[in-house]
This record gives sequence, structure tokens and C-alpha cells, in this order.
Amino acid sequence: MKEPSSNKLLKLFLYITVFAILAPMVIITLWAFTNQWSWPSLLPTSYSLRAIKEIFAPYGNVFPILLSSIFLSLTVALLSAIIAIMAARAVVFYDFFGKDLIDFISMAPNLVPSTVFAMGIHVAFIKMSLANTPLGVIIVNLIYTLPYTINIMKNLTESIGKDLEQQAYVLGASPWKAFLHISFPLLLPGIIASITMAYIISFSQYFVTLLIGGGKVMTFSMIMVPFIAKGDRTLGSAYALVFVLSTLIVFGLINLILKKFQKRKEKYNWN
Amino acid sequence: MELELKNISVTLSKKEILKSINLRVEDGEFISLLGASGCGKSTLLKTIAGIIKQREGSILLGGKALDKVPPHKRRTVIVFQDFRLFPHMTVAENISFPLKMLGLHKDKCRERAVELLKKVKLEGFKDRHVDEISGGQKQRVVLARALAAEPVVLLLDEPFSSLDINLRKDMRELVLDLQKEYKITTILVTHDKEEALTMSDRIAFMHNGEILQYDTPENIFKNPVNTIVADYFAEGTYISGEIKGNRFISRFFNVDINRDDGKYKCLIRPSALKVNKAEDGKFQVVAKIYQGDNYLLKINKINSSLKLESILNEPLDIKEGDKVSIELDKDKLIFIPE
Amino acid sequence: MELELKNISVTLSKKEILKSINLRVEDGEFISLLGASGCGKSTLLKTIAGIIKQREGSILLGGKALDKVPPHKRRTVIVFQDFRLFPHMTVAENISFPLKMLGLHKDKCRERAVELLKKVKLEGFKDRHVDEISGGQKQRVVLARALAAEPVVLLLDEPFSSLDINLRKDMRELVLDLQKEYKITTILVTHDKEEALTMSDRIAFMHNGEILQYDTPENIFKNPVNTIVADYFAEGTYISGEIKGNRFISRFFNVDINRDDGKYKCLIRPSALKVNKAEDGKFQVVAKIYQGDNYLLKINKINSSLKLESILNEPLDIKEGDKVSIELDKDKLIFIPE
Amino acid sequence: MNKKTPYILIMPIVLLGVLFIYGVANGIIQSFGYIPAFNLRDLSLDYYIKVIKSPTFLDSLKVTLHISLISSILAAVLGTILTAALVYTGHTEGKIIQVIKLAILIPHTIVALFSISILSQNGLLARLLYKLGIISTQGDFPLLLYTKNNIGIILGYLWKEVPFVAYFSLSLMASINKTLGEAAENLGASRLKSFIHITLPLSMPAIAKAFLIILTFSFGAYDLPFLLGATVPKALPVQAHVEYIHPDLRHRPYAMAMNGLILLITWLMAGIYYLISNRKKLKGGSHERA
Amino acid sequence: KASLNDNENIVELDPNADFDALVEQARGTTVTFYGWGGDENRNRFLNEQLAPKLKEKYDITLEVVGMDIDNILAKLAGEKQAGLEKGSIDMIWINGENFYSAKENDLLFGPFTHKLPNFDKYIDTEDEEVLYDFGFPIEGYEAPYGKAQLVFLNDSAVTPETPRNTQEFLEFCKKYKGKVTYAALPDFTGSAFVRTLIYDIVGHKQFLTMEADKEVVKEAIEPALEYLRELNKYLWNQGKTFPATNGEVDNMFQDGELVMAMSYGPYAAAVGIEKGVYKDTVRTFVFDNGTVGNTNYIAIAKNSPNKAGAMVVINEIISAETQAAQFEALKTLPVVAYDKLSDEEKARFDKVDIGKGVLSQDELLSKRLPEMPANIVPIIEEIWLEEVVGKYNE
Ligand SMILES: Nc1ncnc2c1ncn2[C@@H]1O[C@H](COP(=O)(O)OP(=O)(O)OP(=O)(O)O)[C@@H](O)[C@H]1O
Ligand SMILES: Nc1ncnc2c1ncn2[C@@H]1O[C@H](COP(=O)(O)OP(=O)(O)OP(=O)(O)O)[C@@H](O)[C@H]1O
Ligand SMILES: [Mg+2]
Ligand SMILES: [Mg+2]
Repeated sequence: MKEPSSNKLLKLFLYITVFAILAPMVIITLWAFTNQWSWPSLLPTSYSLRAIKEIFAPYGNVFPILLSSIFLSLTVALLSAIIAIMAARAVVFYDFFGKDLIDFISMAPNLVPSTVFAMGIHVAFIKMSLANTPLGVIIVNLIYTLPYTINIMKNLTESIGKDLEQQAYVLGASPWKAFLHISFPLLLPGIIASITMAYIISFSQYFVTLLIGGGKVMTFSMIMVPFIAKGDRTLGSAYALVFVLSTLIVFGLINLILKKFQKRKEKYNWN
Repeated sequence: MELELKNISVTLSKKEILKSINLRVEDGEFISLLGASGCGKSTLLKTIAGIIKQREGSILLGGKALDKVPPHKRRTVIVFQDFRLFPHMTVAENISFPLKMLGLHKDKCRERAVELLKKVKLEGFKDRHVDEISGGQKQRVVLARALAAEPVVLLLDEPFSSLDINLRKDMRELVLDLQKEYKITTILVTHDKEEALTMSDRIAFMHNGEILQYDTPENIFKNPVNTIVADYFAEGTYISGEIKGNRFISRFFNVDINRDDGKYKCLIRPSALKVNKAEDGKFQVVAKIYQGDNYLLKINKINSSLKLESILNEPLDIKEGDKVSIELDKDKLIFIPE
Repeated sequence: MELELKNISVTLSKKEILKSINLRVEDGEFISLLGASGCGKSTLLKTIAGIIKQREGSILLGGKALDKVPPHKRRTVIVFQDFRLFPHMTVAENISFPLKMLGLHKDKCRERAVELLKKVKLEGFKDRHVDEISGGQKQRVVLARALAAEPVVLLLDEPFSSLDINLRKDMRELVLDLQKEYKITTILVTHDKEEALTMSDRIAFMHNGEILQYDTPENIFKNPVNTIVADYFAEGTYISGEIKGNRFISRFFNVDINRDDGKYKCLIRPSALKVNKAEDGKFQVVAKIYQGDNYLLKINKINSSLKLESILNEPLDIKEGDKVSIELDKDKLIFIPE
Repeated sequence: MNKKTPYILIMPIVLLGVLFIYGVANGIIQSFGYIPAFNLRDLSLDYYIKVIKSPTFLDSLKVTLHISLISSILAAVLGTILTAALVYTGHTEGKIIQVIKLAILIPHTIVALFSISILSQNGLLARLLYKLGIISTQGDFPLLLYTKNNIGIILGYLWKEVPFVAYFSLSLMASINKTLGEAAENLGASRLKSFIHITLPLSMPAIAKAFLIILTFSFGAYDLPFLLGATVPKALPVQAHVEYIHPDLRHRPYAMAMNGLILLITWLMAGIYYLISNRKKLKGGSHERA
Repeated sequence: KASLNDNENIVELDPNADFDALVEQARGTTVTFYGWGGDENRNRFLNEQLAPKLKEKYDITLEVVGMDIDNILAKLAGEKQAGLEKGSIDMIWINGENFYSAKENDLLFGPFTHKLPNFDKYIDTEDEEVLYDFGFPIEGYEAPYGKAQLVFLNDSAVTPETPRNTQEFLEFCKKYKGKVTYAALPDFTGSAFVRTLIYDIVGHKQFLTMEADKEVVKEAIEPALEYLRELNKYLWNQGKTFPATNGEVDNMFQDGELVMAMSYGPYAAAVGIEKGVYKDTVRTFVFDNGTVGNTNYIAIAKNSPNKAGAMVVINEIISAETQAAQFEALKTLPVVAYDKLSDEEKARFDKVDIGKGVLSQDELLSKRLPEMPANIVPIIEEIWLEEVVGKYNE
């Protein structure tokens, strides 16, 4: 069969996009090992392992911080997914006072400059003894991830509907068991998507984490950003590379673990 | 156990869907719920199962009020029309689900699931995934799953409507057998009058959130309380007339009938009409439609607006255009008071 | 225009769904496609419409190959079972959509949409939103929309399965009227044998991606090529035997029949059986099931495993347990070569 | 079921919401000059007035709108095309989606790094053109960074936001196309027309939501405009950031007033979005669930 | 990790205690040191040399936290607003305008330097830069940490000439048209560069007593503004825009897009050559009239939970030993007075190989101009944005 020409154009567009996304990745990989890359050379003019040595230097605690940072973001992602599941259920299945407000609140963090929120919440958190604690950081990160996770979970909850759970009720399952055995497995693809998105948002969060964590709660972004801001391309790229690779590994693991739960590929399509 | 609905009213999104429904189903009885789309059949089942809360009235099961019992403790199991199999479980897991909810041990669950699968003639399908089986097989799994929940009342919501005719027939028999075997009080919602007529002990006919008639199949077919009910079971031609002194008198024919005096409509269904070829007949066949087992004849009275239909069982050589005479089967005429 | 499928094979996700299908539909002919769920009916329609590409074979419309024509230029319009009305448009806009695609002027579109709405008896519904109308109304809008596309071939995919019986009847007549009026070559997919038998000029029976039989309704009902086809139209009891010298000989009965010699199965459908009350009858009624217009009798031969079914039209006073004699209607017996 | 259930379900989000609102209120109050730590205790609108009256404010606003509108509109358009490309070529899952997620994952600061190494007059693009003999010096390469046309910033945003829009609206468009898009083609609409008349309008809720998210984000973010923007006029968030890092702490209310203005404008945008989407809902029933 | 509310880490300071008592008090505690984290060499020095030494000598754990000064101040301000008496920050790396503002707003602890034995022992207490930070009296609220000075870098293989004053610099820019620029103000380095130009054109003395008023300042620097506008024509992108950070200027220099870079680290050339990012031919130069230099300091937060520990650490930092080690590792100019050193200590400083392409400490110090009062700096930055960027003389 002949392919329609529109298909060819779309394919071309797709390949250009993929190239446009991947090319910079190659460039930062190169930069992580570059010393000098002077005009007009298309490849680095001299290489070095400076950045790698720096990152692996024991004093910097890069890897402990990376690990604790991953752990923190995973916690945020998990909580965010859970809260989103709950809120989505409420909004999709129930009529209650202030329903529209919830919808709006879940969008609001996108609509407020982070400085305003960070400065305000900082004082509040100090009073509540939440500043400089992992819990405080988790809470502010949560707030920033929820708009994304709620959106994802709302759509999926809507598309799965309540039918199967009702079926479970009449078969003798209590509401909690019905959720656990029926809706939860079906929501898994959305949960993976939520966790992915929330993890991304939380892991790359800088300013708010910095202010609330106050340097007591260190995240990877906090060691990476100064180098990037300073313009040290070699070190900045190396950190960025670690950032990307660690995230990909984490995603791989999340998928692996959840796929085990989720014995089969679901009908409901979410990535 | 016997089920009794007393004055059940249901309001959804401020619309009154069920209006003061009263219904009593005896222990082990099989009744059908019939009525046009949107009349409230599914709502009624869901209300019985506790998925929808009634605004007024009360549901009694074995004499005890169900109103404060949450859905999962009622043992009123619905089989929904759209299967609602759990897509992430195998056939056996689906069937085991209610057993697991009953707190049975895993081995017990498996044992019982296998037993039920045998009942619905799906022995080999234990580990199939639910989207790897056919519609009819799905239907049987759903039924097995419902039975696994050990229902006291079984609520079937159009369970066969998506099956083809033969499968439907098998399934009907299976349901009846199992229902008899376990003596489960059963309510079947259906669009299919034949299904209702053949399967049920009694039929409740619903219309606009009310029950218009609740009677045995023969009675509801033969003595519909109004034209809505009558039309639902078989359309035909209405002829207005009057009964006076045990005789029905109309423009077209008169007939003796044992009924109170008053204005009546007589419904002539195709099956009440016998057609004979007759050169001098006052009727003419305008269409002969093949229906498999038999033919449907459309007949007009010559020089009149009267249109009748009849069923031709024998392959008599009546053709379109033929002139015919007709004969009415008095016992199959239906009289509805106006 | 006449439609011809030549050796169509379709493979989806590496599974062979359609296996070398050959089918010829004459200009203006109405055929039905029957077969169990999952046999490939929808796939065949989609292949004709070009939504699915065949792996092999060729589709000819009016003698010209369609294979390189993109879907939107084929004029082979499907009415999907799930309506697929465009939810962001009104009824009139939905109907106008194909007209707009044909490049008609706005006013013209509106005019034609109104005309079509009238055809499907929905005059007042022009500006309704599509989720504000009932199922039957939706069905009619879909039909009007399909007609607006000026189909050369109309493909109906179980268009009535979600309607209740009365609405279904109306819709069938509407479709037939319009089909006749516009002389559109039409393929109807259905699960409902009655629908297929009453509506179509010819019926194609599909099974597992193949067409087993393609014949007129009477022929396919009376001379099914094998038991699969036979069972689909009405089940009954099979009796194995042999035809030798124009006589069918079996354990239970012998009968004269004009057929080639060989081993045959004789299918006795309920309608082929007449029952008479007889004290000395060799058969016994084990069940009498009310079916509205008639009763279904289940009959066992005494001291034998033979089980038969019959239809009782007259309200003869035969009861469960009665002994009866039976009579076979030779013309209604069906012989299938083994 | 239970009347209490929804309230239990929304408890965490309400708690977080209250915290959030409290934080925002606490921050906003600083913009009215209330920072007791610096002995600023008088509530007034002076800071807002001064910010609005400052000669650079209008220019900054223009730049910010320019960047955020152009990048968001382009991202929405290109993102929609990308979604369509994914849907129509059957790549709704698999490797390509992973690549697209990669772009969402990269923080903006790193995107700035890319932009500089590719788009600057000294960057790889310029070098490539030089090698190809199209330009002879770095100066011949058009200035894309640190300049008033803001092309570098817009490209940077596009790099992240086009994939975001696609990821966000993919599942909706895929499901619409499978049923209604197919139906439209069958009714005589060419692929393009079926896309324009059916698939696109019905995918709009997701696309619009994604658009709102990136619009408000790019309106309020300072990373890219700070690192890649022109010296003057500065984007509003950059201006706010500069005020924020102003060594005189008593200057803080200016920063907060600017942020307050940013907040005001983003809420205005969101308000318009909700107005439009609600009006459509009233007019056209439940579009969201096709 | 220590958290804010770990009680054992909170150490009350007895105002009358002598230093030995402080040392005793500080034993076993943790001291947090907040400062800019973008210099890997400094991070390494603090973590690998200073921290182990403190541990060994005083059993003090040093926690280095990388954070920009504006965020540090935001954090302190928040803590103050919330009335938090035991904060999270002990020591702060600070100077100039930020010190001025922090002290004004009562965020700093002090005076404390008089309690440090090494302050008297090694620091020239009469030095301008020990008494004043950007013209603002220090009054014992911060101790010197390191000295910085603005220097210029060029690649002698590309541009053999090195301008010695603003006039030559203009010629230089004309010659290498479009290949010179500086970071947009308020970038720290860009701002210092502009001040250096201003000093060269209108002198630096007048600013010490100048009223912090925009009109006054503007009038005083008018000739310099004219010069800057003239300069624009020959700068990169005709001075219409400037790179946002000095890091970017440096990158452009590394790639050969610019022929000149600048740094507030006087030994930047040596560090860069050692790293390999600069060619070996890169050289440092300054104007004959000098370039601005400043000292950076360490202060203690007013709500520091461990002031004793902080003072012990600062005392250690201003020791000859640490300063020498820092000089070796980071090539920052030491803050100790050479005169006050023992011969042994002097020898250690003398021995330090300052690396390639740099100017000697003596030469730098001889061409060092004092910073302007802190409150004038933002005014100049404001004026620059309004009067210089993208503007040309008629
Ligand atoms: N949640 C609801 N809110 C408002 N009206 C509802 C709701 N659910 C159902 N209805 C309305 O209640 C009426 C009865 O619905 P129900 O589903 O019980 O009909 P039904 O008899 O089962 O019809 P069908 O044969 O089509 O399944 C319908 O008119 C329907 O539109
Ligand atoms: N995309 C696909 N990939 C693989 N198999 C498919 C695909 N689509 C359909 N099938 C399979 O092809 C077979 C035929 O499907 P089709 O939808 O044509 O059946 P049908 O005859 O229309 O059935 P029904 O009566 O249930 O609608 C089924 O077994 C189905 O599982
Ligand atoms: Mg229903
Ligand atoms: Mg189908």
C-alpha cells in the first residue's frame, strides 16, 4: 500500500523533533568531557576528565546527596500521586460543596510566582518548625507537583468510571477493598505517569527547595545550579548528565517495579 | 428470600426517576422487569442493590429492612449488561473475587471457582484473560461470578442483549437451571418480550418510573391493562367499539365476549388472524415477508383504510396481490377498556 | 454500483482476520452479513471503507479498483454501531458535515440537512445538541448523516442492536425505504437472524474470517451448507442417516427426498414438528413453555435419548407429562451432507 | 455513597491548599510594604504605583508578553502537530515517547546551556554555517541570544514546551482520532479536514489546558530570560529577580510588588481561560469527555 | 545530618567568656558556613583541608552550604520575621552592599572580631579594608576572609597589546571591534569593571563622601558615562546588549568569541590554565591607575545557634596557616598582614607558586583601588541601565 504524503510529512516532523531533542543531549555529553572547544571547531578541541573527577570527589558528597535527593523526590512523587488519586475521585465521583474550588486550587500553584509563595511560606514554615526539615521540603514540592498529577488522575479516573467498582460492591467488596482490588490496578498506568511527572517537577525544583530546605536539606539541583549559573559548561554539563541519567534509571526502576504489580498491559492508555 | 419494595421513590439530579414503586417478589421467584428505554429499570435494580439510595420508601428482604445495610453486605448481586469483568484479572480470578471478599481461603476459592466454571461449561478457561474470550463466554463468566457471591437476590440487567440468538437461548436455560437449583429470588431486566414471557413467573411492566402492570406472562399478554402494555408485547390493529350485553360491536365486526359493558378497543394481533385464499375475499395481500419459520402477511381491506397483519405458518401459496378472506380467533382477541 | 471483493485477506497485529473473502453485491442490492461475534464482520466493512488495508486481494466498485483510493474518496459510508456522532456539533451540523466535505455551499448544506431530517422524522431537532437526544433519535441522525455523504455503498454495522424492539422495527423500515428510494448498495452487519432474514436480498454467513454461505434468505434458512450455518438460524435436533436412492434412512424415521446419495444429517427444527395428543403416543411432553404467541414444547421419546422441540400454535390442551404422537413436515426438514 | 467520603478524599489537598494560600497571602502582603523584620510596617500601594510608573515597566511587560505569548502559541501549535504526528504515525507509545519525556525532564537552566552552545554566534550552528562557507565570521551569524528579538529564549522554551504539550494531550487525541476521526474520514473528510473539523476541536480542552500551563509558566519564570535575555528591557520576572537580589533588603517590597503584578496578570489569563472554557461548556455540553 | 532543632548543637554564648572558654564550648559542635557554592576549588579546600583540620584541632564539624547571598539574606530575614532565635546559619561569606544591608537590618551578630586572638595577631587592624567594607564601617561585625581584585585577561597570542588605561582600552576595543564586552550590571564583575572605568576617568576619592543621591552621582560620573557610550560602538553587539553574567563573558573568551575577559579573582588566569580551559598564552593585566579590589569577609548570623563555634572557626581561618594554605590552593590574596608574620610563615607565603600568566601580589596590591560606598553602587548600576546600554553619544 502506498503511504499518503501527509504521513510522510508527519513522520519527517517526528524525526526532526526527535533529533532536536536528542542533539542537545549529545552536546552536553560532549561538553562534560571538554576542556576547550574553540571557534570554529565542530568537535571539542581538547578533552578532560576534570568534571568527572570533581563529581566523584568524596568531599562533595555528590552521590549521597543524589541518593537522598532521589529518595526525597520519590517520596514527593508517591505522595503526590496518592493525593491526586484521592482528589480526582472526589471531583469525578462526588458532588460536594466547593467542588469547583478544588479544581481551581489544583491549578493555582502554576499561577503564582514562586518567589511570592516561597517567601510567604518560608516564614510560616519557620513558625511551624517545618523550615529546614525534609518534611517542609516535601510539602512545598508537593504543592508544585499537584497540578500535574491531579490533571492526569482526573482524566483517567473519569475514563475508568465507577462501573467496575459498583460491580465489586454488589459482589460483596467493601468500598476500600473495591478500590484496592479493582480501581487501583486500573489506575496504575496513570499512577506511573503521575509519579514520573511529579518526580520531574520535584527533582528539578530549585528555588523553593533551597529556601525551605535552607541548605539543611540538600538536593542535587542545589549543587548543580551554581555551576550552571556560573557558566562552567564542563562541570554544568557533567552535573546535567548525572541528573538526566539518574532520572532515567529511576524511571526504569519505577516502571520495572510497577509492571510487576500490573501483571498485564492495561487497556487504558497512559504512558 | 422474599423481596418487598414499599413505596420506593428515587430522585437523581433533581429528576424523579422512580415514583412510589411497590413490588413483592416471593422467595425463589423469577420475575422480569419490562419497559421502554429510560423508564427506570436499571435504576430500580441499583436501588435494590443499594448503589442508589431511595429518597423515600423501604426495601425489605426476608422481612428485614435493607435500608441501612451498605451495598456490599446486601447479597443483592447485579449482573450488569456490559459485563463489567475486571480487565486485569483472569477468568478464575474474576470468579474468585467475591469469594475472596467473603473471606474464603485461597485454595477454597480456587476449588469453588473451578466448580462454578464447570456449571457454566467453561472448564478449560480458568487461566484465560478476560479479553481473550468471546462474548458468550464472558456472559457465562459474569454469571458464574455473580453466583460465587452467593446472592440472596439476583438482579440481571439486560444480561443477554448483546448475545446472538443462539447463545442467548443457551444462556437463558443456564440461568433458569441455576436459579432453580439454588432457589435464588431473581429479577431480570430485559427489552425482549419473548425472553420475559418464556422465562418468568411474573412480569412487571414499567413505564415512566411507575409499574403499570404486574402479572403472570399469560395474563399480561392476554389482558394488558392499557395500550402501552399491549403494544409492547405485540403490535396489531386496534378497532374501537363497545361492549353491550356481552357482545362487542364495531364498524367491522361483532363478537360475543364476557366483559362488562363499556367502550373498548379490540386489538387484533397477527396471530389472531387466519387467512384463506378466496377469489371473492374482501381483503387483499399487499406484502408477504419472509421471516424464517413463517411469513408475515400485510393485508388491506379492499376499499377501506383497515390494515391488518397475519402470520402464515403453512407454505400456502398465497402471493402478494391475492384476494383473501379472513377469520378471527376469538380467544386471541384482546379487549382494552378505554 | 455493484461492489466486488476479490480474494480479500486482512492481517491485524499479525493475526489473520479475513481469509480470502470473495463477495459480489449487485447495484442497489441489500445484503446482510451474519456470523458470531469476532468472526470479522466489522473488519470486512472497515476494509471495504478503506479504514483497514487489505494485505491481499482487491475491491472493485462499479468495476473499478478502489485499492488506491483513500477512504474519504470512496463513498463507502459506514454507520458505526456506537454512533460516533460529533459531540461538538448540533444535529444539523453533524448531518451537514459530509455535505461540507463535498464542498457544498452553506445554505445548500442547511437545506439538505433539513430535508434529510425530515426523511428520518426528526424535523424539530435541527439545533439540538447531540447529547440531548435519545438513543433512537441518535440512530436516526447517524443514518441521516451517512445518507448526506451520498454513499455509493452503505455499510451498516449492527445499527439497531442497542434499540428496543419497537424502535428497531421502525428503524428497519426506515432504512429499507431509504435504501430503496436511493438505490444504495447496502451491507448490513447484524447478530439478529430475524433482521437478516426479513430485510435482505441475500445473506452472507461468516465464520472465522471466511464466508461459509452466500445465498437468499430462504435458501440459507432451508439449505444451510453445514451445521454451523444451520444452527445459527434455528437450533433443532440432528439425526444422522443416509440417503440412498432418494430415500433418507435413519434410526428413527425414513422419508423420501430428492437428493444425491450419501451420508446426511437431518435437522428437525421445532417448526417442522407437529404434535398430536395420543394416549398411545411414543413421545412425552416434558416441558411446555409460554412464548406469547405460542408455546414451545419439549418432547422426549419414551425409552430413548431422542429429544425434540415443537411449536404449539393452537391452544390445544396439551400439558406437561402428556403422551403425544408426532408428525414431521417433510418440506421443513433440512438435510446437511456430512 | 457516604456524604463524608468526598470531604475525606479532599482533605489532603485542602490542607495543602490552605498552606499554599497562606503562603501566598504572606508573600503578597510584603508587596504592600509589610516586612516587620526590616521595620517596614506600613501597608501601602506605593510600591505598586512606583513599579507601574517606572519607565521600564511597560517595556518589561511587553517583553514578557512577547516571549510568553509567542513561545506558548508556537509551542501549542507545534505541540499539536507533534501530537498529531505521534497519533497518525502510530507512535502513541514506545521509544519516541521516552525521548519526548526526556525533554520535559531537563531543567530550564540546562536548556539555557544548550541554547548558548548551539545558538550563540559562537555556537555549533554558527560553526556549521562557517564550515559550509555560508558565513565568514561569527558576526555574520544572526544574533539570537541576549537580544531584543528574544529568539533564543523562545527557542529554549519551545524545546521544552512542544514535547510537554504533546505529552499532555496525546492520550485524548489518540482516543478521539481512533473513533471520531475514522468516522469523519469515512464520511468523506480528507485526513487534514477530519483533523481540523473533528479531532482538533475535540482535543482542544487538553491543548488549551497545556497552553494555559505553559503560558503562565513562561510569564512568571526568570531562568531563561535572565540567562539568555537582552540587557534592557528585561522581562518582568527578571526585573523582579533583580529587585529581589538587590542588596538593600528594604528594597524587597518592590520585588514583591512586581511579583504581585505578575500574579495578577497570570490570574487574569487563567480567568480568561476559565471564562472561555466554561462558556463553551454551557454552549456545547460536555466536550471534555468525547 | 544535624537539624535545626538538635538541642545538643545549640550553644549559648557567654559574652564574657575568653577565647579558651569559647574553644571549650565549641568542642563537639557543628558550625554551618553559608556561601556561594559555584567554585569547586573553594568547596574542595573547605571540605578537604579546613574541615578535617577543625575536626582534629577543635572537634568542630564544619558544614559548608552553597547558597547565593541573596537567598542567605532572604533566609535570615524570614527567620527574623518569624522571630526565630536559634536560626540555621552560623557563618556567612559576605561583603559590600550585602553586609551593609544585613547589618542595617540587624541580621548580624557582633562585634566579635576583637575576641579572636588571630585577629590581633595577623590582621592589620588599621587597614582601610579591615575598617571599612565598601566604605561602610565594619565595627567588628565581620572578619576578613580573602582579598579579591579585578583583573583583565587576554590571550597574548591573539592580542599582544594590553591597554594600560581607559584611553588605550578604547583604542583596543576599536582595533578588536565587536570582540570585547563585559557582563551586564548588576553582575558583580561587570559592575566592578564599570567602577574601575569610572575611577580611571573621574577619580575615586570623591565617592567616599558622596551623597547617595542619583542626581549627584550621575553628575559626578557624566564624563565616564560619555566614555561608556562611546565605547558601546566598538563592543560586542555594539553594546546594545551585554551577556548576563561574567561566566558567559568568560565562556565567550574561552571560545575565542571575545579577545578579553575579566575576573574578580586575581589569579584566574593561573587557575584557568591549570584547569585547561585557558590557553597557556593567556595573561593577566590591570590599568596603570589600578583596578578596584575588595576584601570579602565572614560574618556571624545574629540568630546563629553556635556563635562560639563560628568564632573559633573564623579565628582559625584568619590564621597564617590557613591563609597560606588557601593561598596555595585557591590563589586568593591572603588577608594577613605580611609584616605581622613570623619568618617561617613569610617563607611559606613566599614559596607559593602563583602559577602562569598572573601578576605578582605586590604589583596587584600596588594597583588596588578601594571600593565605593555600598549605597552608591546600586545607583550606578541603575544609571548604567538607563544611560549606557544601547545608547550612543550624539
Ligand atoms: N445520574 C442520573 N441523573 C439524572 N438522571 C438519570 C441518572 N441516571 C439515570 N437517569 C435517568 O433516569 C431514567 C431512568 O434510567 P435507567 O437507566 O434506570 O433506565 P432503564 O430503564 O434502565 O433504560 P434502558 O433500558 O435504556 O437501560 C433515564 O431517563 C435516565 O436519563
Ligand atoms: N487491531 C486488531 N488487532 C488484532 N486483532 C484484531 C484487531 N481488531 C480486531 N481484531 C480481532 O479480529 C477479529 C474480528 O474482529 P471484528 O471486529 O471484525 O469482529 P466482528 O465480527 O465485528 O465481531 P462483533 O460481532 O463482536 O462486532 C476479532 O477476533 C478481534 O479480536
Ligand atoms: Mg438500563
Ligand atoms: Mg463488529
